[in-house]
Amino acid sequence: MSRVAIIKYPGTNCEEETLYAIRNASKLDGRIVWHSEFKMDEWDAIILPGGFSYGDYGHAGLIASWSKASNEIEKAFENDIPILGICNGFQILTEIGILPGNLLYNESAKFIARWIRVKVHNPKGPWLSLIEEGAVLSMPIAHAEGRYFTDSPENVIKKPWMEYIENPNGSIRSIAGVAEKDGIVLGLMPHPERASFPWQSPRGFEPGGRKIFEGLGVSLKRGW
Amino acid sequence: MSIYKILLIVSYKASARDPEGETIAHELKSLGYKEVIKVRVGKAFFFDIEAKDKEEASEKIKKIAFETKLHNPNVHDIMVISIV
Amino acid sequence: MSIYKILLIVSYKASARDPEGETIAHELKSLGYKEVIKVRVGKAFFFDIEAKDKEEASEKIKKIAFETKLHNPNVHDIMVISIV
Amino acid sequence: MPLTSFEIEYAQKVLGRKLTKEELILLEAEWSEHCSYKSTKEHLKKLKTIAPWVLIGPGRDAGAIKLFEDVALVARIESHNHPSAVDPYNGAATGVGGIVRDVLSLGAKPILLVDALYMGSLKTRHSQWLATNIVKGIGDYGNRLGIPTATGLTWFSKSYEKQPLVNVACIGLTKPERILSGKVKPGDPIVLLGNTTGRDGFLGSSFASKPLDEKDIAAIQVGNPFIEKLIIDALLDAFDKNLLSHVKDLGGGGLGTAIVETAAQNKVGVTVYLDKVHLREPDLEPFEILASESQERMIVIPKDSNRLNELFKIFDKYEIEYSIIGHFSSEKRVKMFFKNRSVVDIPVELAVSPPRISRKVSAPVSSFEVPFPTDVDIEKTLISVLSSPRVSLKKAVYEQYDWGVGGRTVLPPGYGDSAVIWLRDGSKRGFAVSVRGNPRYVKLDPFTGAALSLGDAYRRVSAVGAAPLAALDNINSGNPEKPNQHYYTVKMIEGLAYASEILNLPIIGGNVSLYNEDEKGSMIDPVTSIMVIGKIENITKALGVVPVGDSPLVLIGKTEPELGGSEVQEVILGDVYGRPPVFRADTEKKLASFAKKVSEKELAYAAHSVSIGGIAVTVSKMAYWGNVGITLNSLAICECSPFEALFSESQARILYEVKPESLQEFLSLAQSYKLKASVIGHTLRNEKTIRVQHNGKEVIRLDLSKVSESLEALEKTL
Ligand SMILES: Nc1ncnc2c1ncn2[C@@H]1O[C@H](COP(=O)(O)OP(=O)(O)O)[C@@H](O)[C@H]1O
Ligand SMILES: [Mg+2]
Repeated sequence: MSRVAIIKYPGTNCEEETLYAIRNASKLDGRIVWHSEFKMDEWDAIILPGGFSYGDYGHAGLIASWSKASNEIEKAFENDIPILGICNGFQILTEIGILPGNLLYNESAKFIARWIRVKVHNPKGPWLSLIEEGAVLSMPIAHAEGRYFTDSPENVIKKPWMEYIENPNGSIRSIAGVAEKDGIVLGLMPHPERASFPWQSPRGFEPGGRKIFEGLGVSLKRGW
Repeated sequence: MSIYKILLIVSYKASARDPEGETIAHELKSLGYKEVIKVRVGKAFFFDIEAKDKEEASEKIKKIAFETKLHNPNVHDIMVISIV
Repeated sequence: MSIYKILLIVSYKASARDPEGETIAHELKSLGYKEVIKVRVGKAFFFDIEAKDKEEASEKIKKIAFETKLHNPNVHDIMVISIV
Repeated sequence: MPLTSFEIEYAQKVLGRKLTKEELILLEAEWSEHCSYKSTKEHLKKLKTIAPWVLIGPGRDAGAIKLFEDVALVARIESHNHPSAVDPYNGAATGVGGIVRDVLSLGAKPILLVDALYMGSLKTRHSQWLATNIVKGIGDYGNRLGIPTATGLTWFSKSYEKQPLVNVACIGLTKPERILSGKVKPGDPIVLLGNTTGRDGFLGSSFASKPLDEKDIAAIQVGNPFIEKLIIDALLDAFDKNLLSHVKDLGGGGLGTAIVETAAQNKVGVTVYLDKVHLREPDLEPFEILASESQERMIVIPKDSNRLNELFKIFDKYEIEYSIIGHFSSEKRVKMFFKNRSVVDIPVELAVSPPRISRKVSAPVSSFEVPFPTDVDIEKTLISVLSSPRVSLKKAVYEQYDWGVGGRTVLPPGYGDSAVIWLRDGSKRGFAVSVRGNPRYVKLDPFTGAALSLGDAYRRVSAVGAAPLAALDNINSGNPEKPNQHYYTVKMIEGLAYASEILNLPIIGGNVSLYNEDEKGSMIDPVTSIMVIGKIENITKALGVVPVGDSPLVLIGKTEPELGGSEVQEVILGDVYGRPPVFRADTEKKLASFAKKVSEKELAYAAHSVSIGGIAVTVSKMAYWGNVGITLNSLAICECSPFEALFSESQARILYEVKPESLQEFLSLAQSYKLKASVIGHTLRNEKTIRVQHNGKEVIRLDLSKVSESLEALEKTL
């Protein structure tokens, strides 16, 4: 069975529910791997989960990006291994530099946790393989540093990306998620692992993250 | 070698905007502090660092900040001040 | 009246801990930056403020910071620097 | 608070010699109100604490119940009132840190945080500053730990302008057989784990036991959630490997208290070498080491000293500091050494037995009725009530909390009367939690006020479909040395004892915070926060507050014109008078069983317990969340004036949006429980207004947009 690594840094806190979604929604084998022990060639896909790492001291994702796991993640990137960065994982991927742009303090300068909706554009790659162009997914966000910024948003939106229906944090072009390598690498601020089972979403929202995990499961078996 | 105190300040570039600074400026004005024209916020790092002299200390901090991405030139401005 | 640039830095008193600074210092050292002895972190506010002169500008900032509780005197030290 | 001369003399007489400085400090912490409960112990005995499903009642660092055959739920509540007044950000944050460590100390994995906040009017800079920083402090700390804060209570009142009340609770899970025994035996080594010990937070506990003095800044502690998270992860690894027999938080009183309490509970002695403690400042004096309240520290006692290396390997992986600082002994004395010098040598028994004191109580003159002005405009009143910060949605608070981390949250804040939490263990099982407190009811009648809060939380847990199993209480009140203040403490405890007995709800833990006075020595409004926990077999059937529309609204329970202590009274008159609503235990009990059946049989779309602001607020919030219109018939609520019908705070009521096709079944179910059920109106999908009829006359017609705007008013001030 394909194996998915979920990388844990000191202070990481969304690894368990992510593992639960990998096992029960993707139906894949997954493991939580301590950052300093992570070797890319043992895995078929890699997830950098959400939460915080190193308390997000300095700024979110900064200290985690100093880990030697970053070298392995860069190698995985070169080798076209699917990588998903959720929230803090997205922040770390931008700090490492394999996803473009940066995640700055929310416009409100406060942490925001709420259910939101995103629209998916140009879906491609293993993570978005089951999602149609223009599909709207609901998921919760929970972040203080989620305001996406880049000098050239026009480059981001040529590729697979996600757009907030209602911009919660001041992100440029309402960008909620970005991708590289035709969607093999995806980073997003909303939390799909908290929206993978029907009872995780209150009335008015659907578990919009499930398709991302199911997509990975299908893709790793059949290709994408 | 002795120990120098260097202050590094990291703030957002104008293109990235500084909503928190804008909010504070706005609030201060509405509280009646009309003399406040503008506010920008940033993060301050006070370093105690070993170096030959003040200049080397500052250079070292700039180098560390750049290499470790304590600031990201795409979005951050920095300021380095040597303190006595 | 002209406009002065004043930098206000709010950080924990020396007697208090600074988890953020301690963590950054520790991680920088394990990255190999042995010359880093200590890091303390604070929040920086750059003000553009109208005043008669530099001294008045600094005084005004201290007053505003105190009155609007930009810092908590029970736990924070402040530093006011006039910038050119 | 320094020991009284009577207490010092008592100790010296027992010892037959003068106390050393270190002994004095140790006793000062141990005998403080915070650690010894000397003013309340005799009263707390009255609480019901036993039930077949209670695994651990009050006494240890946390309580525990058997939630399911294979699941133990561990819980604890605590206040951080005094620190939060001086440093709201860190005071609140370190409150979270402490409560999480308490839950760890039973060997459980912390998975939920709950907070009850009583803060100022938000009309002064100071109260805004306190509120903003308290909320940020809780958020920043809890969010970094990855423990969701998924329900809470937020109250605002002038009384808390300078002295807020910050109560935080934590819930954890483990297996019943994995709960740490807490047993230690002579020879067991004591390992101190976590942060270095420093001068920060010196004697915070005795600081919490006296009236607030802003100059007491030695007690300022900056929380470090990152270290705490590492401690959590490391201890969970150690629990998995079965390496530990006892773990204890270093809370109030620091190292000295934690060690003495462990020794006392196990009836053993203890020897500690204070110079072995890993320090922040090398020049700390022994008395400072033993009483420092530096945060994020715990003592851990290995189950098997031959496996210490395994334990230390875990701590090394997470880069957490530790030191072996001593051991337990068979001679029942507390002995402490510093650089080979004996600094403490007293019987364990003495350390935990302050001389008995007896506090007096005296009842205040009871409050009189003040009639409402008769010319109030009911629609304007509704808007004022909806705009009251106490009634608001509280998004400004809970959206700063990561209520969803863990992926277990089924009903997030706002969406249900309680947080509903899924075990995420392959089953659909879960539990519900609600916390309540009402300073207004307590002010008018502390006995009933405390009972009503228990009833309120019990009902909210039932409304989502859970079976209430246990409660925890946090008493916040005044100076026990002043009889007219101590009266409230004693009466609240008695009210709780009564209500917990009659609702058959064991109290498995609690906390008492006294000396909540303002600068002038007047008591701030006392209150008891109550957290109730219930179990749910199938979380997919949990009932939230969000209606679907085009369905009947059925009110269960009886509405009487009870306006004493109500929200509308405070909004109109600026204060409260008269008597609080009656505590209707019998109806509450029937209602709880009924509510569980309704959710099991899936007869309703939504349920919302009626609480402050009455039916008016209940329907407005339902309309808001469902984005539906609502029509109400006032006389169906109660044969009284529309004002009373809408704003009465009669207890033991739940408003349901019933599935139209299930209405008959729903009504007969209510009848079988002998509960009053009234169809009071309808939800409307296509009409976005709230309309109220009285005797064929429309007394309220309010646009949903106006309702939303009023309910969201807090968002702009906080
Ligand atoms: N301090 C807090 N922390 C977390 N959640 C809170 C807090 N205060 C209020 N809430 C949540 O906000 C919602 C509204 O609170 P409240 O007005 O007390 O209840 P309701 O509207 O259900 O009668 C509830 O879901 C409650 O749990
Ligand atoms: Mg504690």
